[in-house]
Amino acid sequence: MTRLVPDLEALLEPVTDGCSVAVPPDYSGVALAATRALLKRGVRHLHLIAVPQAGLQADVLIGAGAVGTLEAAGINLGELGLAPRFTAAVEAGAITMRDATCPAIHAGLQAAEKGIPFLPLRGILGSDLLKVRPDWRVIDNPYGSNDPIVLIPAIRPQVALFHARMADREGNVWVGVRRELMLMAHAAAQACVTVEEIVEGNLLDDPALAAGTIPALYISRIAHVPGGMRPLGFGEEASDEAALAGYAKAARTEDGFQQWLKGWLA
Amino acid sequence: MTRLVPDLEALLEPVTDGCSVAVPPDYSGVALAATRALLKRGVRHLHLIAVPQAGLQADVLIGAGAVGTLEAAGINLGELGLAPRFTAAVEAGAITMRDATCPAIHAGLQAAEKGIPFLPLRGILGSDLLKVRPDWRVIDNPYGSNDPIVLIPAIRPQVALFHARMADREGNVWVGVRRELMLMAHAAAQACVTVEEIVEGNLLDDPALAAGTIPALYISRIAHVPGGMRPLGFGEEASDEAALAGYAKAARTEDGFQQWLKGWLA
Amino acid sequence: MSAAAFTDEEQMAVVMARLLRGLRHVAVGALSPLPASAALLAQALDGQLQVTILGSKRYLKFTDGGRELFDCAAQGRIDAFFLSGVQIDGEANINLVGVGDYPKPDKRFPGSFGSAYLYHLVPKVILFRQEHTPRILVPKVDFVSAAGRSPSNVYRPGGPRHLVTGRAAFAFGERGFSLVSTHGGASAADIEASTGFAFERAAEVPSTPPPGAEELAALRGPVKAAVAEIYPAFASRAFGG
Amino acid sequence: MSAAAFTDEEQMAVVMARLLRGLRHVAVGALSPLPASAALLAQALDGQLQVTILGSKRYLKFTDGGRELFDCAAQGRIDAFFLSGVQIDGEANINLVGVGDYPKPDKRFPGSFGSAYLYHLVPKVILFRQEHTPRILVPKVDFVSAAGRSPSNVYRPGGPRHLVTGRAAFAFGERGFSLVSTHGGASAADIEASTGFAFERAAEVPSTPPPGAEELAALRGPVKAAVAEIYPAFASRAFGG
Repeated sequence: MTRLVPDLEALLEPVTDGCSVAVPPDYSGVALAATRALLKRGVRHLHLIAVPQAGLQADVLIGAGAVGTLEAAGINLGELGLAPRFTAAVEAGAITMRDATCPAIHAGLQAAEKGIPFLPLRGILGSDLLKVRPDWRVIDNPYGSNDPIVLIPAIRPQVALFHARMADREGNVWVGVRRELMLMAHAAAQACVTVEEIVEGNLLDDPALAAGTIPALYISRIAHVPGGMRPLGFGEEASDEAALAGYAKAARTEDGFQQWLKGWLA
Repeated sequence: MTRLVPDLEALLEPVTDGCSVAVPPDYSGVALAATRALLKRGVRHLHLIAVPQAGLQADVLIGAGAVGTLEAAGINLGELGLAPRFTAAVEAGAITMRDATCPAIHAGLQAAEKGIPFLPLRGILGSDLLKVRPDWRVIDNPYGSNDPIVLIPAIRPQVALFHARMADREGNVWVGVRRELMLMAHAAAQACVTVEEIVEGNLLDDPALAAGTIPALYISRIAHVPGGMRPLGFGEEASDEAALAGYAKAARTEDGFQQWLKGWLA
Repeated sequence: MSAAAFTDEEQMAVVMARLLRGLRHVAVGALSPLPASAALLAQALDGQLQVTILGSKRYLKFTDGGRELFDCAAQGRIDAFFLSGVQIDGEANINLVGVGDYPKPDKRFPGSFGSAYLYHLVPKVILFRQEHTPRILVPKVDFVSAAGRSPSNVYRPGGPRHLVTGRAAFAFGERGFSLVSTHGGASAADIEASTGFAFERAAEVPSTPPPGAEELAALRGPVKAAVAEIYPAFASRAFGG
Repeated sequence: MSAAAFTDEEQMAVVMARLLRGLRHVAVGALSPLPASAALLAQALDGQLQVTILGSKRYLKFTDGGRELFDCAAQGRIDAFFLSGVQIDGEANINLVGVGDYPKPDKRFPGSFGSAYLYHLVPKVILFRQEHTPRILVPKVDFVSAAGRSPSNVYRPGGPRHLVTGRAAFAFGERGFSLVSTHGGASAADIEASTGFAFERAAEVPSTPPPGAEELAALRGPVKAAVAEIYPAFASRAFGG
């Protein structure tokens, strides 16, 4: 019952066309090697869920035409500014955008984690997000009086896709303080993970490591892909700023992006 | 702004008469030395919240007449069977019992953690718990149709009281996989913690330890009390089975309990 | 093999273990040595079964605190769970709170724990109670900790499927309990006399198949050793051989 | 000290830092170098202030994943937060989504991030935007990412209290924005001409007190060093000295 698979192709079998895929923010372990493999395979119509925001990965997937729907609280390239393929796609009406706010995406995943249909959330009232998200309902707080409160429906991704520091051969995955990855794995039907390292022994046997470990129960497939988040950084490892700046510059135009993509997929 | 206090008296200042206090189960780090100090001080009318169950600590507090209201999914002495002072007090109508089910207590604390008035929860319907907990409401799921679902109101303890493995001088407290302690600290207005050990450095600077650490932001007071959970066990340390069996036997009668208590407080 | 060749606990563990065949993940609550034995026996005979045992170090792989068992069940990741009761009635309602009137019962018990929730969410809940008397198996429980049945509009992927006592095995379905087999030498009439609620039964009720050699070997070998980690007193008492 | 003795960013950071006096805990969002500088300056001058900065390693002490900032705010443990906007209007509504009609705006921006939530829950929200033009400070935003005001029945412990631009400082209250002071040499009339919404002002509007010696020393010493860990380019550009 090993969850270790030999390559990205096997890892990504669950990510079918039209699949809903939850992905973490740029600082939390983005599975970019896996993203490249998805594009090589020609994945289409993804329902991408940014938890709660995304950057390079979302921009590339959108630019390559692999995204049908995007749910996110924000998409940018960090200090490099706007995500150009994202903004171009929205301005052209090329993708269906489900604008959110960060805590609503966390709350939706927590509802899925708890197997409940929704979670209430304070704030948000008065925001136009409520107009463009008819799935966010407003009810009168049953524990108050004339106290409107927003409900966020559960977000149940078919796949959670991310990169993590290490896994053991039992299928346990260590994420440390990056608990949004654990939430994603709990909420999703399947979790597909690339890791820097496969360690011997069982991560859950070490009381310190156990505290930051997603048990194998929630993990479907693991592939050993050192550097699977590059050119983004990760933990102590810095981003490749030159590569990211190169992307940001190239992606300013459709032509520039296509040329960059050709190089990336080569 | 140190949170380290010199003794249990200082630690327990926030635990005033009538205070709502959340406590963990017997395996998760029970602050028994602090409990003894509370009884020596003569604390009264506590609203004790077991997260989600309790044992020795609750039985002793109840037997000593320090509990006004008890909210719990279950109270027993583990393999030693019924908690005799708890059962006697309920049978005599001496305390107000708020019967719960384990996930409802977790959900109530999670609602407090998220600053929301309630959390929905599946199950429970048809249980007499709904009859005896009028604060648990049933609504029709706004995302379903003719789909009743239970709402659990937020549980906001004034104090979370527990024993943990270690703290640093910044006030960070390591609990490892015992995340219910972190939930309690997030949900409570104040967290008062006894610890086995004060370590040098900052727990949050170590990526492995950080994953199991409650940041100082949520901690009000820490006292260094090695063995503060005894005779209960903790982590790798086993319980003192003889002492526990001695308690279970003594507490079978009111007289036996009072004698035991006299010895314990001596 | 004579009847004395195995203990009542071994018979119950074997019956319960057989109900776990083909499942992926069974969870066992705290203070449940018999279900723990059954789960570990099923695992010993079928390496694919994941076993979670509250109170164990070795068989508890959770890292999200006390809520994880319940969240995990709601996610559909737990196939079977065991529940007991100080009373169990013919509608499969269970009572873990007390005998007599609430809130001042004649006899108070620990409380409902997770039953009110898990009974609804785990697909296969196996009720168990070694004592088989009209005191336990009552016409109607004094307090419903968790309800055996729900109206059809209630979201309920789980519920009671079996009841295993020290003397018999029942199935539970649309029409209530039905007697599947008896053990420990009990006749169907014995079971009727010692059960406080009505149940269906065939004219001829078979005897529960006794533990097989492979089952007994596993029980008295690796299962006993593993159970002893959590329940040393039970392990030395309940297993023969 | 002449006007050229400090940068516009230093002036803004000083104004914002002064608004944090006496608070316990201020949080700063991602990609917010000016608020980070202000928070660290306030901390340098008042050691009691806890500073949380998203995107920092040193100033991020959370261990419960991405949701913790938001849960923490809802628990009342964050006293102040900074928000900006691609548009800000006279009702203190902010727009982080796009200019033009939703869902196909003329110009799309990243999105609302946590604004729709934090604006309601953090007691003192400080709006900031270095560019002070009618393009930014509009009569009405095209998309309300987060609403400046709420009806009285809405649970709202937090909201906008200040707006700091590269040219002026405003307060926000029941009657909308009011001009507190101007800096960078701007007159009140300049501010009116470059602001797309109406605001209250006294007949005589004071000049913003320039950075004091202690403030500048802290900014260019420990604050610059700490900011450089997160925003090296900003740190080398924005701080004089």
